[in-house]
Amino acid sequence: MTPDELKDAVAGKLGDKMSLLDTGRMVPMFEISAANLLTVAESLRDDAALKFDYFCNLGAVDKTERFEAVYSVASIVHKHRLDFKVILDHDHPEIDSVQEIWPAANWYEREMWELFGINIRNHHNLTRFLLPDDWDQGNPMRRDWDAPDFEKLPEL
Amino acid sequence: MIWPVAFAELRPIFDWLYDMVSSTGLPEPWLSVVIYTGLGAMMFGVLAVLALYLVWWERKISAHIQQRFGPMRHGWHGWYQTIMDAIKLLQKEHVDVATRDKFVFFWAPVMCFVAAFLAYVTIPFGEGLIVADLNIGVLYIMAVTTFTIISLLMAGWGSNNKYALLGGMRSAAQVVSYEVPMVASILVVVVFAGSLSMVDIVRAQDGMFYNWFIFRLPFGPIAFLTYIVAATAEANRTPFDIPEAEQELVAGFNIEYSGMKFAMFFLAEFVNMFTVSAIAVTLFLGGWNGVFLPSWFWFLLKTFAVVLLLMLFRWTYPRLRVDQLMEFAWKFLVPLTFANLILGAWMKYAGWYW
Amino acid sequence: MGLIKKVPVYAERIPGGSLVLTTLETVLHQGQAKSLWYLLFGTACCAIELMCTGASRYDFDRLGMIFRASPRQADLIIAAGTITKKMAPRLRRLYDQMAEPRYVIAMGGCTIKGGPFYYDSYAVEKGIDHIVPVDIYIPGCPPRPESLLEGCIHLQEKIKKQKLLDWQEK
Amino acid sequence: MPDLRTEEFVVNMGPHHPSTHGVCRLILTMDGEKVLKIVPVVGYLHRSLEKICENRTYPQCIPILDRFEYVTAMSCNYVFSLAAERLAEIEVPERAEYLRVIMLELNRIASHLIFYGVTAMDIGALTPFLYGLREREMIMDLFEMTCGQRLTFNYIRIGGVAKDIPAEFIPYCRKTVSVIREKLNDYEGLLNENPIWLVRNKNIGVLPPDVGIAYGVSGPSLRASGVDYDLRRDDPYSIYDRFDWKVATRSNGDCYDRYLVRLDEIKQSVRIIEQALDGLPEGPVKAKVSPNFKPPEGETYARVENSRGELGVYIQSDGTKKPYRVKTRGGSFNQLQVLPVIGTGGLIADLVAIFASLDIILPEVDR
Repeated sequence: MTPDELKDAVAGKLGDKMSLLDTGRMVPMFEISAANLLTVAESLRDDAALKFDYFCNLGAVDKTERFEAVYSVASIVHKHRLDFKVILDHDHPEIDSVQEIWPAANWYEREMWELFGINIRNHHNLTRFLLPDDWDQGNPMRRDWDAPDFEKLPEL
Repeated sequence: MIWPVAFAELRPIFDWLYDMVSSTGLPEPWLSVVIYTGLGAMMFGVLAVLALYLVWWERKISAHIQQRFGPMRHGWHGWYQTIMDAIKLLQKEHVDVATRDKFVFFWAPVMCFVAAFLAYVTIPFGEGLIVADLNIGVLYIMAVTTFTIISLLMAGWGSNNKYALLGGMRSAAQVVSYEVPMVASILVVVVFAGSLSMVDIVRAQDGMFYNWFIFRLPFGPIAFLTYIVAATAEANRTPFDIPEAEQELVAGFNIEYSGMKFAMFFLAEFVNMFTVSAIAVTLFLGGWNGVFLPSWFWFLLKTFAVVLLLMLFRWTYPRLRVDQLMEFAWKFLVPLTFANLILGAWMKYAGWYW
Repeated sequence: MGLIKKVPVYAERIPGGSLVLTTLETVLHQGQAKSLWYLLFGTACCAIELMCTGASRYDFDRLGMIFRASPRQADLIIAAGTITKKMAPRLRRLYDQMAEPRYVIAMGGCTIKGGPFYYDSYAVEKGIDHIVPVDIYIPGCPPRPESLLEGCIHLQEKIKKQKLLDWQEK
Repeated sequence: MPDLRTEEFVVNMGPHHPSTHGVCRLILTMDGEKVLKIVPVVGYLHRSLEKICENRTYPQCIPILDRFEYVTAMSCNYVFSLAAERLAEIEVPERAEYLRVIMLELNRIASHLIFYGVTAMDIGALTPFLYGLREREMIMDLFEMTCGQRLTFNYIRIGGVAKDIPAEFIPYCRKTVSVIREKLNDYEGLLNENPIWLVRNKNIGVLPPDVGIAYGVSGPSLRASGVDYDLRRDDPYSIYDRFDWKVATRSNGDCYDRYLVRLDEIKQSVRIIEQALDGLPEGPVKAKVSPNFKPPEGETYARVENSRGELGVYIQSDGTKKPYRVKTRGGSFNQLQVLPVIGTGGLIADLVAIFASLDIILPEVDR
């Protein structure tokens, strides 16, 4: 499907739960509320016309007043791709785990949990991932994170 | 003094040694002790240097197979490279792991080293160049080379390391399995030669090359090949080097050994390789038999040819998995060698051979 | 540490011992220098260059250097690649597991001072010289195989100049 | 012996182990030789590339991302440039596109040659390692004469490539490609029909296509399972549609097929490079991009087909000269996730073979 067709198809099927952002892109980007994530993800994967069975990427962004979790999923059969983001509260970030739907998301979520401090509900294995076992300096990917031996590149 | 040793070509040297020692007026039993110690030391020296040069040779051969040069900087084509290795290993610290089994850990390399050298008592290096021509020579060799397994198992157990333990277990399983086809393929030769003595076996192959057992036995090439395969496994070399499989077990049974202890394992491996090649030459390739040149030269020439074959194996083949290794031994080699043995024995009985 | 520590103690006592010591010193250190077996230790990009140096065109074996997978049998760690804070204790442990005499080459910018990851990184150890004592530094990101070979030759020269008595102080 | 009481034991494979290709640590629960449970522990090479990129300008990010996947650093250069170009909508000159394709494919061959050597070494054959790296040196020569580096190139920049190729590049490149094509026969002769290689690789570590897709396995490892999915064709970027080549697939999904797919890919890459060399146009190699490159506000996820699968970069821009967020995604990240699924139940030697055949390198996992 071309991006425009895909936009229409997704909006037609899940228009009440997803809202389209940023129209000028090659790949459509939608926004989902955290409550709807699981149902939307399930229908994205299972719908025969969409069939987003392949999980590409999940990354969190710290926007200082909120968190964004950006998912990229693709379809092997239909060869199209879709991005969607979930907006999270900055004080108590919490999101559902999609690893039941896309097992590949497992480690991406662990990474998000560790580096951003976003709590993942119903995740099987939230343990230390990338950081040293005795790490006690918080979530380093947050924008306001700082540590004594952390040196920023001086501005030229 | 009675010489149970057949010296032909080295007789003058031993006579000179005997005269020198006896001129000190040493009483008889001590005289023998001194002489035999000297003999042993000589043997040991020759074999140690031989093993060092086999290491060097292997490094050069592997390098040339891989389009490199190998050791180049230390002497002509790095000829004293392995001697430098030996000097270095001699001065390395000996790390004693705190959790080791002290006795077993200490004695394993010693035992491995000694077992590797024991076999040389009955290997005929040339016409009359044999330390002791035992009438059960083949049996003796089979018996003492098996000591190596115990030492590897000891090393694996004593190190108290899981990789080492796995390596030791693997080597025990492997060597025990391959002992069977190895003996079965040797027995064909024994049946035809009618003797267990190494010298008698060589004598039975006197004359031109078509008298060698590899050509004279009804299924000589098969016996030879199965022996070589089993011998490669006995010497723990690729494709059967699973006890020290670098990519799986890091260094296998010798993972915790450093310095001279490691050097003992290392040298023993190469001495073992030379042993199995020497046995192959003695049993199948006519031993010292050859024309024009001295007998020891022929023996060494043939042995190095077999060693070269083993080295080529190592640098071309991947490694087998442990269960495939066992399957190969028990499901293929054992039936084959036993069929060969039975056929051979029957043919000998019926007289269908030349 | 076996032979190398005991020899000077006994040799100095006998008359003419220092003469013997000088000869021994030469022989022992030549042996060490000419057979540096390196530990197969690579973490990041430099490990690929380390592999290339071991391969046909550059050929570590010319210098008598072969790799050993077990730290007990190695003389030299070539710390090839970034050492992170999670990896640093492991590097120290490997160093402790090695038998003396042992040497360390810091290969590449990351092991010298953090390299491109010095600024803004929360996970990279800024230089390995406060984890293990380093003998030779080879700059570059990653260093070319030639410079690694050059570094190894320098290390050999350094080893040859050592004195046996130096070992006593350690 | 059913009533023989045995005990499981735990083996720590790594972080320093010859066959974990870097610093992966696998905690294995084993019953004798059999692997009952695999728990990968990663992060020993976590260098916080993403954090560093947040404090660099766009052109400064490229050398940092070189270190993200150093075996095919060209792809890393390329995917970041691609994302930035999509954000700022920059047209890349024709000659630059051709040069990019040549470099990407050369780097793919170099990476697969490393795979060939390292896999063979993990199975126990030491010689193919040297053969693979020997031909790779020729590719390294080519890279050296274009950008002066052997491993971390910083060659593909936003808007084109850093500079034009020297005059001797094209003849040497043609020679390299023909040598590789010729030597591939040697490689195949050495291993493809080798009985030990076959028993060690055939039907080992079978990855069913649905499991592969579910775990996000991509690239040659997925194509070996029969999934015909190649981003060069299916999520088109650059000018791959102008060349005559086909996607290499196999059907069994075992270690042997993963090995064969990569050898096939080398052949396809050789074809692409030859066609690109023939069609190389004249002209500028870089679009006008200011050193203070500032893309408009927005975000994009770009992905390319790397030698290890999907290599992706997500950039969020806030309109300044520094990216607000860079998230990288490497193929090995997912392939290491699937290792416990397909590696459990085999022997430890199989695990080594599977690990090697998935072609995992750790910087992609840890970043």
